[in-house]
Amino acid sequence: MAEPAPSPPGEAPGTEEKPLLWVTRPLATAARQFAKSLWRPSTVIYPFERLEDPKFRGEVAVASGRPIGVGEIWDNYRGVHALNINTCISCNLCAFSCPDVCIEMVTVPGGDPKHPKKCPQIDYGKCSFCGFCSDACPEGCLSMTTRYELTAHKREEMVYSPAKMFEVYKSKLPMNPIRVERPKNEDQILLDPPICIGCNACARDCPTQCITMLDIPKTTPKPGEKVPKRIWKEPVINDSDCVRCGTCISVCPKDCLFWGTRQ
Amino acid sequence: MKTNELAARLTSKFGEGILGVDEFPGLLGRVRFDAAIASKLFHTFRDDLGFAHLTMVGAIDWIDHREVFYTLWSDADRVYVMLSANLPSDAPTIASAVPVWPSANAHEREAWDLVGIRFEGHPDLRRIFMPEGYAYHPLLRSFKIHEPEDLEVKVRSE
Amino acid sequence: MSTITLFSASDAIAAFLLAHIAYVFPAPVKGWITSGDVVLGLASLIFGVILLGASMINTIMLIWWERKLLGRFMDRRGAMHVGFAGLLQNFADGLKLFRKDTFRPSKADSLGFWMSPTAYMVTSVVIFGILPISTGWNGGSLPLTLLLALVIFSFAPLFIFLGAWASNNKYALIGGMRSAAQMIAYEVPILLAVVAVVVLSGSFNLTTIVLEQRNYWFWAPLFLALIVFLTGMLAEMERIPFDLPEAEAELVEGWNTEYGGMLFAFFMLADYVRYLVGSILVVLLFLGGWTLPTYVPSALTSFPLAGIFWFMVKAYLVFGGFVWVRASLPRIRTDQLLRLGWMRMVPLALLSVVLAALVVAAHCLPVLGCVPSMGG
Amino acid sequence: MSEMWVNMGPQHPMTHGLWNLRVRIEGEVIKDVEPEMGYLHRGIEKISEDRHYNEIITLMDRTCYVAGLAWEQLFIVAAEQALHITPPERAEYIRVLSAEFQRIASHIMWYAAFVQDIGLMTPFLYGMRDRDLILDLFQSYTGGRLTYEYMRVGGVRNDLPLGLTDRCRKVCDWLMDRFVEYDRLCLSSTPFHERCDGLGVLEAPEAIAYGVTGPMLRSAGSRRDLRKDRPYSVYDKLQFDVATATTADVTGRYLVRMEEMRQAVRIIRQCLDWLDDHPGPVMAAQLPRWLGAPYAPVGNEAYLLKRNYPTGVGFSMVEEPHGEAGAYIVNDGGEHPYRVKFRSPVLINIWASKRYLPGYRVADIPPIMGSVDVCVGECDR
Repeated sequence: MAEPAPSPPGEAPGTEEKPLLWVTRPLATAARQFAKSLWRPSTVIYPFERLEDPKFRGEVAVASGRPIGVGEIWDNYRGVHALNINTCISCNLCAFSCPDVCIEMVTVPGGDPKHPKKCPQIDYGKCSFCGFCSDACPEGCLSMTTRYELTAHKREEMVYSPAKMFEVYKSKLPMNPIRVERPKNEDQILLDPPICIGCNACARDCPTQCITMLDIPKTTPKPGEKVPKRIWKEPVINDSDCVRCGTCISVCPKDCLFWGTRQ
Repeated sequence: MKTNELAARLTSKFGEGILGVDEFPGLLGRVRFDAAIASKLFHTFRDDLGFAHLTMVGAIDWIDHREVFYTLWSDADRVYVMLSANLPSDAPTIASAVPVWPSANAHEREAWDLVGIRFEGHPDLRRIFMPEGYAYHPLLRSFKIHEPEDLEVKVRSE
Repeated sequence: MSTITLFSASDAIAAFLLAHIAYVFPAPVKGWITSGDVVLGLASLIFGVILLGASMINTIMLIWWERKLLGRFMDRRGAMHVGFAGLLQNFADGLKLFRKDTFRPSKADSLGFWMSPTAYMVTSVVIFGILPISTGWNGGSLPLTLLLALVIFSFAPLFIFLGAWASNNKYALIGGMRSAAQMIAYEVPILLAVVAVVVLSGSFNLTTIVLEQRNYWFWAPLFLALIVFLTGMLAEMERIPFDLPEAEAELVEGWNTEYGGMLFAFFMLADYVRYLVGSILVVLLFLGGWTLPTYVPSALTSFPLAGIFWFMVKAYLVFGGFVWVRASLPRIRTDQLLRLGWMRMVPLALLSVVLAALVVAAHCLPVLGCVPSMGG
Repeated sequence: MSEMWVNMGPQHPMTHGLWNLRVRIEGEVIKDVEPEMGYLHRGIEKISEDRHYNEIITLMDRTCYVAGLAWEQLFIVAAEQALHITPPERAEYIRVLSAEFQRIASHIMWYAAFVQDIGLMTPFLYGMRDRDLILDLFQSYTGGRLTYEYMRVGGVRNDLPLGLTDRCRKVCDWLMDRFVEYDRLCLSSTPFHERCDGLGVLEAPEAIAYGVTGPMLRSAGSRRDLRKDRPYSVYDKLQFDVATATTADVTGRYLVRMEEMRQAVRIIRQCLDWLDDHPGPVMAAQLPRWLGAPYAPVGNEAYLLKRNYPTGVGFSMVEEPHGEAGAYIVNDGGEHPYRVKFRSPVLINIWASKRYLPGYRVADIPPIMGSVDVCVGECDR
């Protein structure tokens, strides 16, 4: 049972100051605000006055007596994404990290015909602007801007293709400058050598080209196993370049790559 | 009070009704009990042990059985304790805690609605979130999220 | 009076029109048409149309005035995009409401449902016909104008309750009943406060009451009565803090919950007509009507239509006071409202009647320089 | 007038959300009430079973849309317990800073809506204006104004930007002045007292029996505050008082919330001082792979069996602005929690209206239910 404690002094503010008259204080408070906002109320005439306009921030701050400007650090806003197609490495991490499954990797011109280049396409009808995709982007090419106006007449217009997001990028909007602290990740992609058939799929599809197929002397085939008449190759992953996107795992036909910690 | 003291007191009172008292991070312990002694156990906790505040009633579907858990708070000891009982999946029934803690009313309606636990003696065991006449208990593991057409039909047919 | 009045102007227009129309008719009809009765009738009609237009425009301006004032009290701007400083915003809103479908709930009573907005509107607007706006700017100078105005003003609860009951809605019904109780309760203090004014001025005629304030405005001796009258008017006009009948927090929209489109616009406009009438009554009874104190330089009072100008300025300022109250006070409860009315306002009003009588008596005391012109 | 049932909701100005209060009235006197919930049920507990721990944080913001960071903290405390992760201390202080600012924002939102319920619209705009400053602060370090997605299992997303602490101090000073203004508009107003004194009385023993928590319980004289009674995060290192009142009515709840805002400012100032003096990491050094920033795909089903993730349970109770929120997470060793159960204080506080509403008048419903601080998002989940 809670101890029923009397209200200590100072913990119930306002009770000690009794109103002088019925309604004088509220009337006076409203009148004070009236006098204050007579010239410049602190509301914003939105389509005409914009918070992202630096001149305007100061004006509102001064006029309304606020301690800090309206939208003073506007650049951190998580708005529409800007995509730099040129530096995108098609690693898929943004699509994987999206909790709402609103990112789809679509083909953009620029890749070679065998391995088309894929960039994210975002459906803003589903997007929750959590920023996980831009946090996950290893190259910093997918970033969130201060653009927040997303109205459209059709649902299809809410789907932003890579080209459209590239235009956002080219419009030089302020990018979100916050860089996320990435925790040290000891997990790596490891290889189960006996299963590998050296098919080169992982090295071919690696977005950062950090996998090289090296000749491995395959000296001791298992007894009874048919030895292929070609040179054994095995992927070797350059760990400093690896962005841990897992593409190699998903393309491996024999499931011989896996996540693990190198002892 | 310590976890082992609690275990000793409860075991001396209920004997085999108490299946065990586990250590639980951040809590006084987790008391696993037989559903048959639920009502008596609740009274003991409120009247003898001073756990006046029932904070949470929930249920977990472990596929082969279902677990009901209650968390209680004692103002004197400033500590939480969790009670948990395993119920068979085909007849998940336990005595209601409403006569002991009135606040169990909404919690138990929620547990019935979402996990399908029947609380005997509850004054008003209706669904609380899902529509009346809804066919599923959505927090069961057998309920899959991506079946919109199926849901629509079931609701309409009621 | 040599100045052109609104009624003489209407009379002239009517006579002019009839004189020109009469040519087309044969002689007996012609003679009847140009007779005084027909001219008077048409003149009344023209007078009514002008008055209606003026009152409607003023009402809509009043809405604008409230929106702007309330905005500043709340640290925002109010209407500002349509027209200069949002002056035309309410006309745009009215147009929008006009285009909307008006419908009736299927189980509502047809006659009551359709009748009540119209009747509410009419009984509100018709008061303008007898309010003296300035010298010569009223329809008829009846001896009992004040009583007539108050009587018409108090028709409203009837129609509110009718509409609320007819619309077959629980919220509306509760709101209607609250409205009836509240308005009836506040008739008494209002009439008592008015009695104080009548005692001091010695007349029920509004023009006389204004003219009697040539020495001093009545708010000074009758401050208590002014407070009572303002409070009562707030209750009669159903404004915060006394807007229980349409307390939107519990009753959605109170008695006009089921009304939409133009019917709602009727209710809303009629409400603002009543606000305007209330403010005008305060100006007439306590604030000297269209007159200004004698120490005001004559340049301020001698320009054309100066009386109407100052009258409207006062009325709008009084309404600004109502807006100020709305911006600072919460709504009170029905029982508290009735308690305030019967327990506080009625005794205060009685006290103010006594004060008025004392003032009259003091005027008649020879030592104070008897002013026997007081009283009728 | 005979008795009748009035539906207040699901779309009604009193409800502040989407729920239905069925009221049986006789004349204007309430005889019985029957709250009906579920209009906003989104199945957050079910969705959570299919999401990574960090992805559930996006749901937490939407659970209570006026106290997102408080619910993020609730989930994070439980999840870190279930996953055996210890966050760095700086992250804890930032979380407390955020949660307390969120408490002020939520209480201001409550104040705005509550006073509008009793017919006064001016404080609504004052409140929204002042809350906007806090949202500006949130935006400047989380990037969001309503849904923050800021806390992560193992820390927070990013450190505070330069100069933020000074800006926070300015806002704190300014807010303290505004609280005085709020009191002048309400507490010094006789009509306010007429409307609020002695309404919705729920004494402490009954409140505890009915499971009512938070400011509603403390307004009855109980000193129960989880931040004191069962300190989580770094609340045991901070100085503050528990706000209480004795009247157990609407005015008491107003006083408690107002005082809580002042105490929150006090906590925030201590946090700011600490944060200024102790730079450091805001993310735990060691995290399981699927919790790290790149949420890479897990891999092949065959190798899922190779994983060796920790199992555990997490139980947290947090003093959220509306009351005591709870979370119980069962981690069976997968990327997704096996079961997440949340306790919503609002659900219980609303449900207890069967106890504290009957006997009052219809006109008293808005102030009483307003003083509960209803947030249907967390009630229905």
